[in-house]
Amino acid sequence: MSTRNPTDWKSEAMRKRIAGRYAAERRFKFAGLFAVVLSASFLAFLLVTMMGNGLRGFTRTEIALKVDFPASPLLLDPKAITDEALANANLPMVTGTVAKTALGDKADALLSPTAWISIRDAIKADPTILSRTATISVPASTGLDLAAKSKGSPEMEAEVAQLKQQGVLSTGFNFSFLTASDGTDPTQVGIWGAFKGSLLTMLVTLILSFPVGVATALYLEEYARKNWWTDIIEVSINNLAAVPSIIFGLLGLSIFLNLAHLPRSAALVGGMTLALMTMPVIVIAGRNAIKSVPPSIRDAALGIGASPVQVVFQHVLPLALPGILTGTIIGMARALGETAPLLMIGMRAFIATPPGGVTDPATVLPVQIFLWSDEVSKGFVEKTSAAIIVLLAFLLAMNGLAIYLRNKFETRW
Amino acid sequence: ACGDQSGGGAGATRDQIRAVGSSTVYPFATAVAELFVQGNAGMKSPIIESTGTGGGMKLFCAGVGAQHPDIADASRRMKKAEFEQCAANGVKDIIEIQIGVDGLAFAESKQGPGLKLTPKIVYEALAANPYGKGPNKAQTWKDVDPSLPAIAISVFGPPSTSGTRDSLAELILEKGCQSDEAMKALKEKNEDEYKATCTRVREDGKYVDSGENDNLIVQKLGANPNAVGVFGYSFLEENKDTLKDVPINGVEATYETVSTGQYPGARPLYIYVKKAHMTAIPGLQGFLNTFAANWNPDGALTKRGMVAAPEDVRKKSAETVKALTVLDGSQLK
Amino acid sequence: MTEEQTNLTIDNPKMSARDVKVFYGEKQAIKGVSIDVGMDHVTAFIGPSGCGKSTFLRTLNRMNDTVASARVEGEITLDGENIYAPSMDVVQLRARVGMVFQKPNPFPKSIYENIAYGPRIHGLAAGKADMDVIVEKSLRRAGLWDEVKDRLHDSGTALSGGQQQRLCIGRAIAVEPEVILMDEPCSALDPIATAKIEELIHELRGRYAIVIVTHNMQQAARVSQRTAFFHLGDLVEYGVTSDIFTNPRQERTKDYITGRYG
Amino acid sequence: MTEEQTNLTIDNPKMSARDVKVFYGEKQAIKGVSIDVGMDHVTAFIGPSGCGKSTFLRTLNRMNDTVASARVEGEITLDGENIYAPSMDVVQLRARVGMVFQKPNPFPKSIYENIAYGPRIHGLAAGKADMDVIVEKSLRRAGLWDEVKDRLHDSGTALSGGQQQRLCIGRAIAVEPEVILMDEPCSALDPIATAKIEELIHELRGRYAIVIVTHNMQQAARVSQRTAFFHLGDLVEYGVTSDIFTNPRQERTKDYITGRYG
Amino acid sequence: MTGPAILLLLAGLGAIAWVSARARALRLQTAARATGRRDAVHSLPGYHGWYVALWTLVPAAIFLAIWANVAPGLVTQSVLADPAAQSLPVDAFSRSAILGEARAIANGSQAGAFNPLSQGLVEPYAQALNKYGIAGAVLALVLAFAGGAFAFTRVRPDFRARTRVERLVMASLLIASLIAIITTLGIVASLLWESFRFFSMVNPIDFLFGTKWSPQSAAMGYGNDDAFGAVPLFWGTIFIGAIIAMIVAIPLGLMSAIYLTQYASPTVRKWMKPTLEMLAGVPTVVYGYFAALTIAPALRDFAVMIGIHGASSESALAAGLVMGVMIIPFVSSMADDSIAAVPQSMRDGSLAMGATTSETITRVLIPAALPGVVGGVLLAVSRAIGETMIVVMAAGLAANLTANPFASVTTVTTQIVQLLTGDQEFDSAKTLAAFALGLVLFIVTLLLNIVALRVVKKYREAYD
Ligand SMILES: Nc1ncnc2c1ncn2[C@@H]1O[C@H](COP(=O)(O)OP(=O)(O)OP(=O)(O)O)[C@@H](O)[C@H]1O
Ligand SMILES: Nc1ncnc2c1ncn2[C@@H]1O[C@H](COP(=O)(O)OP(=O)(O)OP(=O)(O)O)[C@@H](O)[C@H]1O
Ligand SMILES: [Mg+2]
Ligand SMILES: [Mg+2]
Ligand SMILES: O=P([O-])([O-])[O-]
Repeated sequence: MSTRNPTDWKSEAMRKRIAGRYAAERRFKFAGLFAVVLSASFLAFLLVTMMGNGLRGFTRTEIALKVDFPASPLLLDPKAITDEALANANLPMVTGTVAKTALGDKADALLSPTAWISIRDAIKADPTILSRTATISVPASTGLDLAAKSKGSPEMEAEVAQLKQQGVLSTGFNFSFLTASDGTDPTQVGIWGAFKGSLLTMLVTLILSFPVGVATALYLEEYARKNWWTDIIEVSINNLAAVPSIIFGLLGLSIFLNLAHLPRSAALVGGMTLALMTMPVIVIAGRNAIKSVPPSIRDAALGIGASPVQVVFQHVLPLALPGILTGTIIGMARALGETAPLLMIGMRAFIATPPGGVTDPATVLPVQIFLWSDEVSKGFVEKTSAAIIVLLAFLLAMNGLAIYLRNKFETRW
Repeated sequence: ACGDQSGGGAGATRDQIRAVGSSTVYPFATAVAELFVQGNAGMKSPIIESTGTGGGMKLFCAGVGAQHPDIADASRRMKKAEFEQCAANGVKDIIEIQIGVDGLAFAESKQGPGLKLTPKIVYEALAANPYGKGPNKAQTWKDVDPSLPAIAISVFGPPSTSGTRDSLAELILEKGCQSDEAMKALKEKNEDEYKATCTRVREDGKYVDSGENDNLIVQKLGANPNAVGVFGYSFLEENKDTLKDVPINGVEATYETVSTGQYPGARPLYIYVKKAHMTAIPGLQGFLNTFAANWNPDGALTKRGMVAAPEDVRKKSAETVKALTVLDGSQLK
Repeated sequence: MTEEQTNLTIDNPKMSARDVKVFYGEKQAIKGVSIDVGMDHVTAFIGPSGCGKSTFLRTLNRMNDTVASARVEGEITLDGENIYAPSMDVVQLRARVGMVFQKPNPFPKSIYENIAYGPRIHGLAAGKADMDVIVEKSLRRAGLWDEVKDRLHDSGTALSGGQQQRLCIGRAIAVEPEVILMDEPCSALDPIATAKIEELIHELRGRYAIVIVTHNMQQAARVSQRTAFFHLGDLVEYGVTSDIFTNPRQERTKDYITGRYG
Repeated sequence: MTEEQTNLTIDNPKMSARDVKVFYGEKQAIKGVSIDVGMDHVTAFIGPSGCGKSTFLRTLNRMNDTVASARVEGEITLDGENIYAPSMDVVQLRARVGMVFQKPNPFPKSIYENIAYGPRIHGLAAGKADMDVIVEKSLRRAGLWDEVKDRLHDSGTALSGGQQQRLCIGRAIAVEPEVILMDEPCSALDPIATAKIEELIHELRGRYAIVIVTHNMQQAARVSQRTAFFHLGDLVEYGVTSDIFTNPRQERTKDYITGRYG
Repeated sequence: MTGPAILLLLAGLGAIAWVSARARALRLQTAARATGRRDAVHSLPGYHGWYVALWTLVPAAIFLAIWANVAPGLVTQSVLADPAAQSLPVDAFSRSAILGEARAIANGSQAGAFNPLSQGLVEPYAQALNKYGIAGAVLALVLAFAGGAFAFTRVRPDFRARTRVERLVMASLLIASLIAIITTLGIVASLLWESFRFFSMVNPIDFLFGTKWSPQSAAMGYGNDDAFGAVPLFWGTIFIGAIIAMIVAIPLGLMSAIYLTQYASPTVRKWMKPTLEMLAGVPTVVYGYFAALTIAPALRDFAVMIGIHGASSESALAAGLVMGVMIIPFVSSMADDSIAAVPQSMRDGSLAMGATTSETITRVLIPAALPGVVGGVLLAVSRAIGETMIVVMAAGLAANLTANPFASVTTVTTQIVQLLTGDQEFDSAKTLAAFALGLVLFIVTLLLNIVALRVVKKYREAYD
C-alpha cells in the first residue's frame, strides 16, 4: 500500500486555502447576520410606521362642555332615570342645543355626533347633575380631533387654537376604543367587538386544528405504512396548504352554512373554516419535527416494551413539540390575519355589538382593519393603524404561550 | 336535550336584521343601523355585510327564511336575471327602495395638470377599440384632444369585476361612444358589438384596475400627480385637501350637480327588501323607517358622503316603505 | 442452512429460531439460521464485524420491524409461540425479551427517568419509594450506582460512553425481562466495569435466558455456556462454549478464534 | 496536579498539556493534567469508565468548544503554539489533530461521501480519480474496503456497528492529520478487524502523533509505547508502557491493571 | 334536564368508571402477579380505567349528538299537534319564526314576544322541551350505564385493555388524517361542478393555453372568445409567488435560520425567532399599503432612472418583494427547527474533520435537515400563491404576460377573489371562471407537490 505523508498543513498553498475558507466562513456568517438584521429591520420599519400612525388612534380630543341642565330643554325626572326614559329624552337634539349655547353656531362641526352619549352616561352615573350646571367632557368631532392631534384643515386649526385658549380642549386616552365596537363615527368606534370575535374564532381554530393536525402528523409519520395511500394523504395535505384561502371560504360556505346550517357570520364557522386552512401547516411542520427525532430514541423505548402509542406520546411527541409549535405559531398567525375566506361566510360585516359566544354574529380584527381602511372619513386612518397595533399585540400574546412552551421543550441531544 | 341553535329544526328564527350587498351603500346602511339601535332601545344591532352588489344579490335571492338576509343593498338596479333567480328560489315579493344617489367622481392630485374632460374624451382615451376602428393608440391626453396637455394617459379606476365599473361604462363610456352616430345605429343593429365597442376598456396599462379600496387610489394619486382617479364622490369630498375635481362636460362634481343629475357620473342607490320577512323579523319595518328618516339632504346619508335623491324620488320611496309595494319584475333589464 | 451444523438440541428451549432469513432490501444479511436458546445457560454470539450478529439478535424481539427495508422470513418462537404470528402482542414480546443496543441510546431524560421508564409503563412499581428501590437496584447491578447516585436527575446523555452503556444495561434489566439480548454490552467498558457486568450475567443465569454478542473471545469463554459463531450471515457452528473454543469442528470457526482469519 | 506523577519528559513534544482542568458546569471532570505527546510513539490513555479520558482527548483538538457547558483551563500547545490562544485557527487545528469518536457517528451520506468529505473540504484531491484513490486507500487502511467496495454509494448509517466504527476511522485518516486521537477505536471490532487497526497504528507511528483511548490492557500493551492512567479526573501515572504494565509506581495504577480495582 | 347538566353528569360517571375500573384491575392484578406468571397481567390498571370510562362515555356521547339533531324536530312536531298551533299562519317562514320565538321564550333565552301568536305556544313548547329533554337524558344515562357495566365485567388481569384503548387512539389518529382527505375532496367537489359549467361555455384549451385574460369582455356580454386565457395569470403567480418572493424569502429565511441556530447566542435566538415570526402575522393590508405606497413608487422611479421602458407604478417586483418579506418566517422557523434537531454528533463529526462552521452547515446539517427546509419553502410558496391583498394593491390587476419585473401583473388567486367578491352574475362565465381557476390551480399545485415529494424522498439524508 502506498503511503502518503501527513498533509503539510503549514504549506503556503494550504495556508492560502484555509484563509480563503475563513473568508468564506466570514462571508457566510455575515450573510446570516445580514439576513437576520434585514428581516428584523423590515419588521421594525413596519412597526415604527404603524406606531407612528396608530398611537394617536388610542387618544381622543375632548371638549369640556358646560351644561346647564335646569335651563336645558331636557325633560327628565332625576328620580326615574331608566334606559327607556333616557332613550326617549331625545338627548341628541338637546345636546345640539346645549352645544350651540356653549360653543356657538359651529358647535355641530366641533362636536362628535355621538357627543350626547357622554351626556347620557354622565346622567346615568349621577342623576343629581340634572339639577345643576355640570361640566361634561364630550368627544370632539373628527375634524377637530385631527386638527388637535396633527394636521387638520385651516379652519379647524383655528378652532383648536381658540378652544385651547378657552381651556376647554383636552386630549386623553381613549378608553372607549378598547371597550366599544364598530361604529360609523371614528371618534366613537372601538376594537373590542372585533377583538372578541378574533379571540373566539382563534379559540375554535386552535381547538380544532391543533389536535387534528398533531394527530394527522403522528399517524402519517409514525404509524401509517408508507404506501400509495399515505402518499395520497401526504400530497393532499401539502396541497391544501397551497389552496387559496378564499376557496376554504367557499368550502365553509357550502358545508358549514348550506349543509350543516350553522349560523352565518359566527365565530364558530369562521374558526372551523380557518381550522381547515391552519391544519395543513401544523401537519407539515409537525411531520418534519417528528421526522427529525432520531430513530435510536424510538428503538430504545420499543426495546423495553413500550407500545407504539407510548413511544409516540412519551418520547417522540415531547421531542417534536417545538417544531409542532412552530407550525402552530405560523399557522395561527396566518389565520389571525386572514380576511378573504371570512368574507364568504359573512364575517365582513358591520357588527356593532360584541359577540357573546361562538354562535353570535362577529367580525374579526383583520376584517375590521380592512373595513376601516376603506372608510371615507380620514378619522379612520389612525383608527386603522391603532387596530393593527391591537392585532399585533394579540398576535404576540397568542404566540407568547406557544413560544414559551417551545423554548421549554427544546433540547439538543 | 342540547342547545338547538343549529337552526336545523323547523323553528329557526333570528332576532337581528341582516343586510348584505354593495360596498357603496354600506356606509349609509351602517349609519342607519346605528341610528336604528339608538332609537329603539332593546333592539339588536342589524348586521350589514359588505359583499358587493352582485354577491349580495346572490345571497339575497337564495331563499326566504332565517338563514337568508332580509335586505340587499345595491349600487345599481336589480338585474332581470337576478329577479328571476329570486323567484325561482321562492323570493317572490321584493320591495325596491331607492335611497339616494352616488357620484362617480373623476379627480387628480392638487399638483395635477388640471384636466377638463368630457365623456367623449374619456371614451376615446380609455376604450379598447374606439368606435370599432382598431386598438386604441392614444398615448397622451393630447393625442385624444389637442386642447389637452401632452401628459401620458394614466387612470386608476375600479376593476372590471366591480359594480362601480359597470357604472363607469354606462354613465360615461357609453355616452362618449354615442357621440358617434354610427354607434347609435350599431346599438339598434347589433347590441353585442355595440357593447363591446362602447364599454370595453383598454388593457395596455393606461387604465389601471385598482381593486375596491378607494382610499388606496386617493393615495396613489398623491404619488402620481399626472394620473386621474375614478371613485366614489364621497372620497373626493373627504380628500379635498389633496385632490381636485376633474370636471366632466365642464360640470364639477359637487353635491348639487350630483343630486340634480346634472353631473354625468351620478347613479342611484337602492335597497331591496323581502316582504315575507317583514312579519317574521322583529324591527324590520322600524329599520326601513329609519332609512326613510335619514335619506334627506340633512340626514345621515349625506353625512356618510352620499347624495340625497331628488325630492320626488324620496317621496316615492317613502311611500314604498309605508305601503310595502312590491317590485314589478317586468321593468327590469 | 447452507452449511453443515453442529446439532445441539436443547430440551425445552426458551426461544428457538428455524431457518431465519433476513433481508435489507435486496441484500440478504442472514441466510437461514436455526438455533435454540435455553434458560440454563448464557449464549454468546461471536463472529467478524458485519456478519449479522446484531441483525439476528434484533429478529429475536422483532426490533427489525422498525427498519423499513428489513424483511424477516422463517419462524422464531418464544415459549413455543411464534413471535411473528399476527396474534403476537409485540409490545409484550419486547417487554419479555429485553435488549441492550450496540450503540448506547439513553433517552434525553434524567438518569432516574431512564431507568424508571420501563417499570413505569409496565406497572412494576407500587409507588415512588418502590421505584426508588428499583432504580437503585438496577443501577447497582449495572455497576453505575456509585458514579451517578449524586446526580440521578442529570441528563442521561451527559454521561461518558461507558456510563451510557451501563445506563442502557440498567434500563433493560429494570423491567426484569425473561430473555435478555445484549449487543456488545461491554464494548465501552473498562475491565472493572466489564467484570461487574459479567458478574451480573452470572447472577441472572438460570432465571433468565441470556444472549450476548461479543467480540471478546475471553469474555465469551468466561460468561457463556453456549457459543454460536456467525460468518457472512451463516450460523457456522453452534455448540458448548468449551467445545467451540477448544475443539471447533469447522475450519472457519477455528480460524476465527485463533485469530488466523481474514 | 493533585498527585505526584512520573516525570516523563519528551524532547520536542508534538502536543503538550499543562495543568489542564475541564469543567462541565459546576462539575470538574479533569483536575489538572499535564502531559506531553510525542511523534515517535503511540500514547495510550487508560482508566476506568467516566474518569475523563474522552473529555481530555477532546480538549486536545478543542472539540469541547462544542459542548455549551464545558470550560477548559490551563495550556495546551501544538508544536509549541497554544491552541487555546485567540489567534489559534481552530479549523486548521482540527484538520491537523484528527479525531475518531467513541460512538461511531457516520454522516447520513454514502460511504464514499463520508470518506471524501474531509479531503474535499481541505482540497486534498486533485480530481475525481484522485479522490477515488484516497477513498479506497482510507477504507483499506481502516480494514473496511473488502466489505463495502460493492456498495460505496449506500448510506454510511446502514452499516453494522463495527463497520461504522471503521468508517469513522477511515474518515479521520483520509485527511492525513498530524496528530490522530482515537477514542476506543476498536470497541466494536472483532479480533481480526482490531488487528487491522492496530496494524494501521503501527504503520502510522513515527510520522504521526497518535493517542488512543482503550479499555483493553492487552491492546494498550500491544500498540503503545507510552501509557497514561487516568482516575477520577487525575492523571495518576504516565510512563513508558512496559514500565507501567510491569512495574507501576502508583498503588492505584497497579490495582487497576491487575484488575483488582473497585 | 339541560344540556350542560347532562354532560356534567356523564363526565362524572366517566370519572367514577375510570376510578373503579382502575381499582378493580389493580386488585385483580396484584392477586394475579402473586401467581408469578408474567403474562398473567397484561395492561396497566390505568388502561382498564380508560377502557371502562370510554365505554361509559363514547356511546352516550354519540347518542346525545344524534339526539341533539333529532329532538328539535320531535319537539316541534308535538307542539304543532297542540290546538294552539292551529292559528299559525300557513306561510312557512312566518310560521317558523313564531315557533322559534316561542321556543326562545320557553327556554328562557328571550324575554318577551314580538309576535303575539308565539305567546300562546310557549306553554306547549316548554312541556315538549321538558318531555324530550328528560327522555334524552334518561336514554343517555342508560347507555352510559350499560356500556360501563359491560366493560367493567371484562376487567380481568389478562384482559388486553391497553391494546383496546390504543386501538381507539389509533383510530382517532387515522380519522384525523382523513379530515385532510375529506377537505381535499370537499374542495374538489365545491370547484368541480361550477368548473364543469364553465368549461361548457369556454373551451378548456383556450382557457389553459390562451394568453389573453380579459374577463370584462365576458362580463359585458361581448362573448367569451379570447377572454379567458389563463396563461398570464399562471405566469403572474409563478413570477410573483414562486420567483420574486422566493428570491427574497429563501435566502433571507434560510440564512436567518442558520445564523440563529449556529452562530447567535441562545438568548438572541430565543428572542429573534419569535420576533421574525411576527412578520407572518402582520395583516396583509399593512403589507399592501407598504408595497403600494412606499416600495412601488420607489421601484418605478428607479426603473425610470435606469431607463427601463414600461415601468409602471404597479409592479410584480414591488408585490413580490414585500410578499417575500412576509413569508420569511415560514422558511426561517421551519428550517431553524429542523437544523436544531440534527444530532450534535453530526456537527461534531464534521467539525472534527476541520470543517468550518459554514461548511458543516451547508454540507452536513442542511442535507440532514432537508425535509424540514423543503417543507418550509413549500409552505412559503403555498402562502405566496394564496396571497391576494398585496398583489391587488401593489401589482395591479392587469393580466400581462411579461417577464419585466417592473411591469404590472396579476395572479390566479387575486383574480379568483376579484371574481368571487366583485359584482357577480349567476351564470356568467366570468364568475364561473373563478372556480375553474381554483380547480386548475389546485391540480397544478398538486402536481408540484408530487414532484416535491419525490425529490425530498430522493435526496433526504436520514440520520440516527
Ligand atoms: N456533556 C457532559 N456534561 C456533563 N458531564 C459530562 C458530560 N460528558 C461527560 N461528563 C462527565 O464527565 C466525566 C468524564 O467523562 P468522560 O466522557 O471523559 O469519561 P471517559 O473516561 O471517556 O469514560 P468512558 O470510558 O466511559 O468513555 C464523567 O463523570 C461524565 O459523566
Ligand atoms: N439498516 C441496514 N440497511 C442495510 N444493510 C444493513 C443495515 N444494517 C446492517 N446492514 C448490513 O447487514 C450486515 C449485517 O449487519 P449487522 O449489524 O447484523 O452486523 P454485526 O454482526 O452486528 O456486525 P458488528 O459486529 O460490526 O456490529 C452488514 O453487512 C451490514 O452492512
Ligand atoms: Mg452489530
Ligand atoms: Mg469515553
Ligand atoms: O360594492 P359595489 O357597490 O361596487 O357593488
